[in-house]
Parts: sequence; structure tokens; C-alpha cells
Amino acid sequence: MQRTLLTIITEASLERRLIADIKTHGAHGYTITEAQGEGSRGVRQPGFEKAGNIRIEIVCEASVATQIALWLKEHYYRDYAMILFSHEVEVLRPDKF
Amino acid sequence: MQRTLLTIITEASLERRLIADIKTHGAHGYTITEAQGEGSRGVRQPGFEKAGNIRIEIVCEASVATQIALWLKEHYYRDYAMILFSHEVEVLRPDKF
Amino acid sequence: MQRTLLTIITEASLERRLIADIKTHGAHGYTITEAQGEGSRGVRQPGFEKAGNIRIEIVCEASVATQIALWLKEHYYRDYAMILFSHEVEVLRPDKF
Amino acid sequence: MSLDPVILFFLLGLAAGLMKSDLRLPAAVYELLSVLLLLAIGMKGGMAMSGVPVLQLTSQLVAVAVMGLVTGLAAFALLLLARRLPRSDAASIAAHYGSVSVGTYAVAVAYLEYLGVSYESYIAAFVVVLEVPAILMGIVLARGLKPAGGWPSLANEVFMGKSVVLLLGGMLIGIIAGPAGLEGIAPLFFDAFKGILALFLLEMGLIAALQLGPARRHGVFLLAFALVMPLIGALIGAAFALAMGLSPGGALLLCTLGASASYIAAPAAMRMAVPEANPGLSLTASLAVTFPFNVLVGIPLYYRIIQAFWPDAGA
Amino acid sequence: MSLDPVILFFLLGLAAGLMKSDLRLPAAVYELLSVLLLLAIGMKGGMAMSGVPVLQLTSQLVAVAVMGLVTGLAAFALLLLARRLPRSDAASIAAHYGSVSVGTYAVAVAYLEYLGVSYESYIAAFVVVLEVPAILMGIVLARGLKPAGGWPSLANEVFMGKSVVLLLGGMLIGIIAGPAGLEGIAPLFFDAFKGILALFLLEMGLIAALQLGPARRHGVFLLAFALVMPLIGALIGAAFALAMGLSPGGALLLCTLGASASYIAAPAAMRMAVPEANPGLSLTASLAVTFPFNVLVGIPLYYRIIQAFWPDAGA
Amino acid sequence: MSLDPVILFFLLGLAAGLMKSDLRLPAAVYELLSVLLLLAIGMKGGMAMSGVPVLQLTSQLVAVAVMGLVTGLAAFALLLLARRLPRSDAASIAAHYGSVSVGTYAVAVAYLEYLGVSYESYIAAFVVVLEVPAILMGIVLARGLKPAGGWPSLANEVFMGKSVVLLLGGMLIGIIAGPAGLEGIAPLFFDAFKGILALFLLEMGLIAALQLGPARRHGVFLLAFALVMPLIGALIGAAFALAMGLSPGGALLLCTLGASASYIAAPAAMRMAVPEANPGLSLTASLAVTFPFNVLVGIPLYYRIIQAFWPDAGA
Ligand SMILES: Nc1ncnc2c1ncn2[C@@H]1O[C@H](COP(=O)(O)O)[C@@H](O)[C@H]1O
Ligand SMILES: Nc1ncnc2c1ncn2[C@@H]1O[C@H](COP(=O)(O)O)[C@@H](O)[C@H]1O
Ligand SMILES: Nc1ncnc2c1ncn2[C@@H]1O[C@H](COP(=O)(O)O)[C@@H](O)[C@H]1O
Ligand code: NA
Ligand code: NA
Ligand code: NA
Repeated sequence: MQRTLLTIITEASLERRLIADIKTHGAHGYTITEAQGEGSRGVRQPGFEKAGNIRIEIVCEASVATQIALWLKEHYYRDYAMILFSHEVEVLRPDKF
Repeated sequence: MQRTLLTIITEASLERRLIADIKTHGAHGYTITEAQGEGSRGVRQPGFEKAGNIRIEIVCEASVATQIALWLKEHYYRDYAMILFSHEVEVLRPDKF
Repeated sequence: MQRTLLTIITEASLERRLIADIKTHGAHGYTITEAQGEGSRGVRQPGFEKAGNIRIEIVCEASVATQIALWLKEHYYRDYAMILFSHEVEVLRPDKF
Repeated sequence: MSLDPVILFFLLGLAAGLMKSDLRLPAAVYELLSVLLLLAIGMKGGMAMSGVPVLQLTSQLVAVAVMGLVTGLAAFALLLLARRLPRSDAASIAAHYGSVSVGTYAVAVAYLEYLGVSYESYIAAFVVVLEVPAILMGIVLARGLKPAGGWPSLANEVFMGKSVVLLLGGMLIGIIAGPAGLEGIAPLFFDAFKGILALFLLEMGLIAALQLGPARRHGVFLLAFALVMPLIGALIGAAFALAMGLSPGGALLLCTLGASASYIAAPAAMRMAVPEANPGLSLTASLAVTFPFNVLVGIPLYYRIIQAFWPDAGA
Repeated sequence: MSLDPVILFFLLGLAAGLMKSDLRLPAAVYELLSVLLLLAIGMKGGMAMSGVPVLQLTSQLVAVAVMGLVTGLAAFALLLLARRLPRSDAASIAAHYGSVSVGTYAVAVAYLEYLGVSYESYIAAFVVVLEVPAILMGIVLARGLKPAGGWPSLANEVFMGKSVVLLLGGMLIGIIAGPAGLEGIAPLFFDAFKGILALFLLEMGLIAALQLGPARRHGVFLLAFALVMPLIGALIGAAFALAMGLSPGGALLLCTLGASASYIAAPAAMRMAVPEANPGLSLTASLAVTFPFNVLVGIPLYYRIIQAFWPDAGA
Repeated sequence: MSLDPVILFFLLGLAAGLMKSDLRLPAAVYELLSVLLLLAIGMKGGMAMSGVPVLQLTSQLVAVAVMGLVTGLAAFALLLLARRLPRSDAASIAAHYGSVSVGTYAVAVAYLEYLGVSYESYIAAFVVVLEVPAILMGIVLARGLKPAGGWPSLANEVFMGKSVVLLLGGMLIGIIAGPAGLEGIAPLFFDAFKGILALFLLEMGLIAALQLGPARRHGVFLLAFALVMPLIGALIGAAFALAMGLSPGGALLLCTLGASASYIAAPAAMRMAVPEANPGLSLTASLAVTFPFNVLVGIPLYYRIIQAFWPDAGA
């Protein structure tokens, strides 16, 4: 069965807020890994006071992914380093997500 | 050429056992990153005695991915925090996987 | 809109060089996470002088992904532990990548 | 009841965690601190052992192993009689409470040194011996002789786990090198010990606060157990201490070991051997309730009790 | 101007960074070092406070909070008058410069101890008080009374941030336990302090070097501000020190606090409350320019100035 | 042969690794420990240099650089004559053995201090000088004057690598600040040194055990080389020590440097400059065989030999 995997890469300092946001929009879980990177807002490296990035993955229904993406676009894109992308994945227990 | 990328997110303490399992089922390699997350079994954060998650990626043939998924479903789903998802990826040297 | 997500898993010591390479080939950004793994060149674990792997993700146009992949194949595949795979992802601001 | 200042660090961590501060120590720092504590305690035990007659030591070590089993069985009986938890959970929790917490032990030692009370320093050797038997018993109670994954891989998990390796390894180093040989490493392992313990307790406070959320979910029964069981464990420890003829200081340490619950070796082993047991229950009980209770209330309380029963303890 | 040897570690880090060495300390090590510094400074302040009359202390703490606001306002006025930056950026930078840098403070203390000059050690308590007001002011200057995310979540961010919790927590521990109580943890927190500071400065040098790349992009105006503002802050600090009747040593510390710019509490809070402000500007100014300037040139310079104005300071 | 107790930590790590314990120190801790060791050794060398006549020092540094090249060439010749490995692998391994291991050096220093034998403490300065030449030679032996990536980026890799920067930086700090200036940081960098070394050796034991798996795959020839080459290196070191007129203690240090193989600077540089060389071969030889051999057997053995040849060495 298909679900959507939405990946968000953004500033580590947003972690708590984004977790609250994605739950509000109906995600049942998330996974976070620490990351560094570079984009239009320059190099972001850990090593100093949350200067690094986090990479959030959310497996959810397509509609939830769309809602989260729109919310983030509206609330964070202008002021924060952030990208997101999504694609379909096969899951074993679709009811879980 | 297409291969399957299988991603497993689960408890860090399972690392050694899962490596053995996936090799048994014919995977030629794997990649592990440290992760934290939340799902039906609550928040899992590193910072204390393997309380965090790992994220295992396996590039392999579709049949191997299916076998591994079934094995994990049977042996770990009931008792451990674990999700898995998979999708097709393009690889350069399909014979490697 | 669709873009390509190219993922490279390779030796941590190549980090600086690969960043330069992918920029040269037209990528506008990248994200790196630390990883460990096993493949044809044995186990690669962090814990000692960059003995671990890194996992580089690049969202870019398909043609850029192809170019980078070919460059890496030519320049690193023989001598370094490295795999790469790619697939299509949906992005919100395609002009960014 | 006067408290050793290291306890203040635990309270700071607890308060910060409860007030949702984003203060955290990185996992690598926790790891470093716990490695230093385990090695230091092991070495202290090892250095002290050379002065003790082999026969006395052996018999006390055997007694102490029995004490671990008795404590674990008491916990199991209590939980079974209450009929609230499946057998596997009861067995897993019993394994945690029969085993010991090295961090709690270190606080008790700091407390004695703060009071200026002497103790048999070879008791550090008991820590290793107490760690393992209750874990093995818990596995058998849950699964008979069929742990998940089989005994060989389980034996590796139990005997090659971080805490056993470092405590036992430290002890061997202490025995071989002796106090003179270890003088060179004293600044890091012994002089800085209390500072390291303070930092460790700060992190334990943060962790305990994090665990309190799930704790509430598990209900009042688990909470009650996690407050009563340390008292039972302490009494068992006191009984063994009396029988073994320990000094009041040594008795406090044995009480504390009896009262404390494992949060390193037991969780790792039970997760592998009895996966059907809910790790949330045992960890919450041991980390979020029993650890703070022992550190803040239990240790001074046990010492009061000991003062009442030991002839030569000042009041 | 003679330099304390710890400065050499900063120079080593700076040089290594500029020469593109791949030397880095892991994030976990930076975290450990900064936790140790914050706790130690807090505890030193707390231990010293017991000796000070409550009335004197309270009035000085109030004075110092005012000083933070004055410094922040001066920075804001300067930036607004220059008409180069949007209001939100000016306010955010003002918050950074009205607040303080604990690392810079630690270097000033080391400098005084190196010179053998005494100081009022309860000044460490000022650090906490100086940290917060300018941040709150900066938020109001940028957004009126409507910070992004709302005040409750912001209050948590500001008052429960790492540096406030550790400084304040350390201070409370210092007050409660006192010098005698903290003797046991002295080897790690006080004896090793200067070595920890040295390592911390090595990393700060590496970080400052990394930030210099973006610094150039932001142009000469920001650079000029980041060099002039510490002088202004130091003068404000000197004026308050005179009014408060501090010793020359104490005056240097207050000057340094005035001159220094926050790189822990302020960036975290401004990022949440005033997200439209460019964090690159404030962090570059404070880390890549003002921090090195204070550490290498400012502190000895401020002490020269103090020596000229204080009657009882040797020359 | 009596062993310094720090060796016991290495044995503990080795045993735990071989018995498949899951004990590991996090990468960040390894990084911290190695930074502390490199800085401390550099500073010790720097502090000692002020007492030595410049002419003597310069000539000895040149001699020692030559010694690195001679050792590397000996290794290369041996490997080429055996005709078992491609030229690039032979050259890479030669670079490792011509260069030095700071960890092994620290163990030799600890050994001398354990025995109470004095040594020329400016020998720490040799460590830096020995590190680089053999690496450059290895590159030329493998690739002529065309390293992969070109010389400029390679020079950065070699001269700006962690170990050179920290050793050289530490040395400069030691020269500038002198013993008096560094008193403040002594508790962390010098008093805790041996404890830090012990912890470092624990991790090195774990790493060596991990590398032993691949070692077996590489066959008996590599094993034999990794056991014989340190003896040859030690003899070369002894010859240079005699010629330079070093004391028996100093001679042991030079022998150890000759016998030891790099596992920080050389692997990083060779991976970039000679990528076709298999890093598994050189790292296995140096880490899994030569390091344990030197630490456990070599150092005491070399000292026996020195005692036989030096007129003034006690037996
Ligand atoms: N093209 C890209 N491919 C992969 N990651 C990217 C890309 N662009 C940006 N990122 C990541 O997203 C973060 C924020 O991007 P930005 O907002 O463009 O600065 C960066 O720090 C990178 O980690
Ligand atoms: N919907 C989801 N999206 C992304 N990751 C998830 C999701 N659900 C669970 N996870 C991850 O999988 C782990 C185990 O999930 P669970 O078994 O549901 O507790 C969690 O700790 C998360 O890291
Ligand atoms: N089949 C695979 N699936 C996932 N990751 C792999 C796979 N093969 C190799 N890798 C990763 O790529 C790295 C280099 O691979 P190799 O060049 O085959 O040694 C390994 O260390 C793994 O982290
Ligand atoms: Na117990
Ligand atoms: Na200021
Ligand atoms: Na050598």
C-alpha cells in the first residue's frame, strides 16, 4: 500500500515547533536525524548552539503531506532555512500512518 | 537500472541482530544513521543507553526487500518500535546490490 | 513539480572534495548526514578519525544528477567506498533546485 | 536530613526538565560520564579488595549474589500478587530491582564521605556481583529456559554489556595495579569523581523529568510499587548487612544497592531476552520514580534506620 | 599588553580556521565545555554572594539590569541612525549587544587572575541579570508586544534557555552549598576551569574563523559597528562601575560585560521571536568580530582605561 | 617486564573488543581525548625547548627528520623486495611507518615516568618533525611528483591536518607561555594527562580488536611485516639516539618513535594523495598489530636493548 514520505530539512532550532505543527496536521509519527548542509541561506553546520540542520521524515497520507507542506510554506519559508520534498513509498501497515 | 531502497526505522538496541538478519536474507550492504522519533510506542530519543532509534537503508532487489520486510514483520513488529517503507531507486551498478 | 533526489553514500574523508565537485556541476545545495555502513569494501564505522561514512543528498534537475553521477563514477568509484542512487521527488519551489 | 551538594545538581536537572528547558547533555557526554563512573567504582573496589581475606570476601560475594536474587524474587512476588501486570512484565521489573544502579551507589558513597562516615570500600566489588544474577533470574521467570535469541547470544548481552565489562575490568585493574599504580590516573578518575558525578546527576535529573510524562500514563499502581519496593530492598540489604557484620557505613551501601534498580544492564538484557515485556514500565519505575526517591529521600532515610539498629552508629 | 596564555588557544583556533585546517571539535564537546563553564561561573557567583549585604546586592543587580538596557538601546540608536539595516535587524543586534557573552567574561576573569588583580567575585551574579533584559527589550523594539509564537512560548525560550538555567542553577547551588560544600567538585569545576576555558577558546577561534567568510559579505558597516560598539559598551560599563563603587578589577569585569555580545541566549531567542531578522548579521558581528576583538584587544585596553580613571589602580 | 598500569586499560579494551562486548566510546569522546593528548604533548615539548641551545636543537631536529625518511625507506625496501604488494601499497605503508604514533609515544613517556627514568623532555618536539617527511616521501614513492588532487590541496591536507596543527600549535603555546604561564591549565592538560591516556588506550584497544578481523584476511605476510618493522624502526631510532648523544630515557623515546606507525596523519594524507592504495592494509598493520605490539611488548623490550648498549643505564 502507498503512503507519502515527506522530508523536511530545516534549522535545528525549529524542532519543537515543527513537531507540534505536524502533529496538529494529523501526522502519527516522525523521524528526525541531525544534518548539515548548504542552500540559499548559506552553510549550516552543527558544532555550535544548534547551528546545524535537522532532517524530518513523515510517513503519512498524501492529503496530510500536502497540508503540512502548505502550512510550512506559509509560516516558515520566508524567514527560515528550509526545503521539503516528498514521494510515494510502499508501507506494510498503511493504517499506522 | 532499478533496485529497491528499503528503509527501516527501529530501536537502536536491535542493530546487531538486524544486520545479521538482513545479510542472511541476501542484502549485500546497508547504511545506518542515528535517529530519534515518535510513533505508536512513544518518543524515542538518544541521550541515554541506546534509547534512540536507528535508520537502516538497504539497496537490494525487490524480492530481497520483500523477504526482509516479511521477516521483520514476523519477528519484531509485535514487540519492538519499528516501521519500514520502500520505493524504487535508480542505481548505477545494479550488479552490486 | 518533479526534481531528482540524488543520494551518495561514501567515505567521510571525501566530504570537502565532493562538495566542491557537486557545486561545480550545478547543484544549488546539499544535505549531509553522518552514517555507518557495510558494502563491498567492508564495515565502515565512525569512532575513529573519519572512519565512518557520510550520506549526501542533492535535490537537483535530472540532468545535473546524471552529470554528478557520471563524474563520481569516473573519479571515485575505483578507489573509494561509494554508492549512489536516485529517484524523483515532488518539490514546492522547483526554481530553487 | 542534610543532603550532599551533588544532589543539588540532580534537582537542577529535574527542575529544568520539568520546566521544559531545552537543556540536554549530548548522548556522547552521557556515555563519557557513565564510562568514567563505572571504571572509577570498579577500580576503587579492586584496590580495596587486596586488604580483605579471600575467604571472607568469597563468602560475602556469595551472600550478596543471594541478596540480589532475594530482592528480585520479592519484587516478582509483589507484582504477581497484585495481579496487575502480565508475567513477563513482572519478571522484567523484578530483574531491574534485583539488579542495581551504579549511579545511586555513587550518591550513597558521596553521602557517607560528606558525613565523614567510614565504610568497607571493597563493597564496590559487590556492585558487579549484584548486577547479574537477578537479570538471569528475571529471564528465567519470564520465559523458563528459553530466552528470545537463545542463551549464547544472551550471555554475551549480559556478561559483555558495558556496565559489567567496565566494573569488572576496573576491578581487575584495581587489583593488579593497586593504589600506588593508579596514582597517576587519580586526578581524572578519583579527584574529579565527584564533579563527574554531579554532571551525571544533572543529566539523570533531565532524563527522570522526561520519563515522568509516560510515568503518569502507567498509573498509580506502578508509582506505588516504585516507591515501596526500594524500602523492601533496603530492608533486605540491611538484613544481609547485619548478617555479614558490616559497619554502619557499609550497611548503608548495601541497603542502597538493595533499594536501587538497574537502568543500564537490566533494560538492555531484558529488551533482548524478554521482548514482550514493555520496557516503558520498568524504565519509568526505575528511572523516574525509584532513582529520584533513593537519591533525594531514600539514602538519608536508610541511614536513619541503620543508626537505630546498629550498636556502634552515632545518632 | 601582556596576554593570558589561554588567549593563545583562541589564536591557535583562529589561525587553524583561517588556514582551512580540518580541525574541529565535535558539537558534543563544545556542548560539554559550555555547560561546564556556565555552571562554574554560576557557582562562583553564588558562593561569593553569601558575603555581600543583601541591600547592596539587590541595588547593584537592579543597576546592572538597567545597564543592559542602556547598552542595548545605545546599540539600537546607533544602528537606526545609520539607516543601513531594517528595524528588525537593528533590534536583534541590539539584543545581542545589550546581553552578554559568558566566554568573554571568563577570559576577563582569567586576565585578572593572571595579573594578580582582585575583584568582587559576586560579579558573576551580574552575568545572569545582564543576560535577559536586553533580549526582552530587543523583542519589543522589533515587534512591539507581539513576538512571533506569543509570549508564553517565548518566555520559556528566554528563561529556560541553556545559559540562564545553568548560570542561575549554578548560582543557587553555590549559595546553598557554599565553598565548603563545593570542595568535592572543585577539581572538575574550579581547578580544571582554566584548561576547559582554553579548550573552549580553541573551538571559539575555529568558529570565529568560519564566520569570517560571511562577515565579509555583510560589508564594512557591520564590521565597523562590531568594533565600535564594544568600546561604547565598555564605557557604559565603566560609568556604572564608578557609580557602583567597584574596585578596578570589578570595573574591568563590568566593562567587559558591557562590551561583550551574546552568542548563546540572544540568538536562540531572537530566532524564535523575531524570525524576520537575519541571524547571520548578529551572529557574525558578535562572534566573528566583537568576540575576537574583546578577547585579543579589548580586555587589556579597557583595563588601561580603568587604570587611568580609578584612583587606587596601579599603573 | 613490568607494565605501566595504563597498559591495563589497553588490555581491557582489547579483551572487551575480542569478546564482542558492545562497549564503545562515542566518536566525539575519541576526538576529545586525542585533541587533549596532542595539545599536551605539543605543549610539553614547547616548554622544554626554551632550555635547549638553538644550535643543538636545530641539528637534532634535522637528524630526526632524516631518521623518519630512513625508517620509511627501510619499510618500502622491505615491502618491495618481498614482492607481495603493489608499489602504491608499499609506498603508503612506508609512509605510515616512517611517520609516528603519538599514542605510542605517550605510552613510552608514561613508562619512563613509571620507572622513574629521566629523559630529554624536548623530544616531544621531535614528534612533529617526524610526522611529516615520511608522508611526503611516501607520496613521491607512489606517484612521483603527481599526487592525486595536486600538491596545493595536498599540502593543506598534510600540514593542516589535526595532529600537525595541534602538536605544532601546542608547541608554540608552550614556547611562548612557558611553564609558569601554563600553570593555570595544568590540572586539565598535565595532571589529568595519564587518566586521559588511560581512557584513550581503552578506546584504542577496542579499535585494535575491531581491526583484527580484517587483519586475518590480509594474511600472514602483513602480520609478519607489522611485527618485524617496529624492531627495525627501533634499531634505527637507537642508532640515531646514540649518534645524537641522548640519555637512555631519551633513547627509548626515539626508539619508540622509530618503531611506531602513524594512524592519524598518514592515513588521512595517503587516502587523498594515493587513493589507489588500500587503506585497509596500512591501517590494519599499524593499528591492529604494530600499536599493540609496541605498547605491550616493544617498549619494555627496547628499553632492555638500550640498557645493554648505553653505558650509564642501570640494569
Ligand atoms: N538542492 C538541495 N539539495 C539538498 N539539500 C538542500 C538543497 N538546498 C537546500 N538544502 C538543504 O536545506 C537547508 C536549507 O536550505 P536553504 O533554505 O536553501 O538555505 C540547507 O542548509 C540544506 O541542508
Ligand atoms: N508516521 C511516521 N513517520 C515517520 N516516522 C515514523 C512514523 N511512525 C513511526 N515512525 C518512526 O518509527 C519509530 C517506531 O515507530 P512505532 O513503532 O510506531 O513507535 C518511531 O520512533 C519513529 O522514529
Ligand atoms: N546494498 C547497500 N545498501 C545500502 N547501503 C549500501 C549498500 N552497499 C553499500 N552501501 C553503503 O555504501 C558504503 C560504500 O559501499 P562499498 O563501496 O560497497 O563498500 C557502505 O559503507 C555502505 O554504507
Ligand atoms: Na536492587
Ligand atoms: Na553587552
Ligand atoms: Na615510525
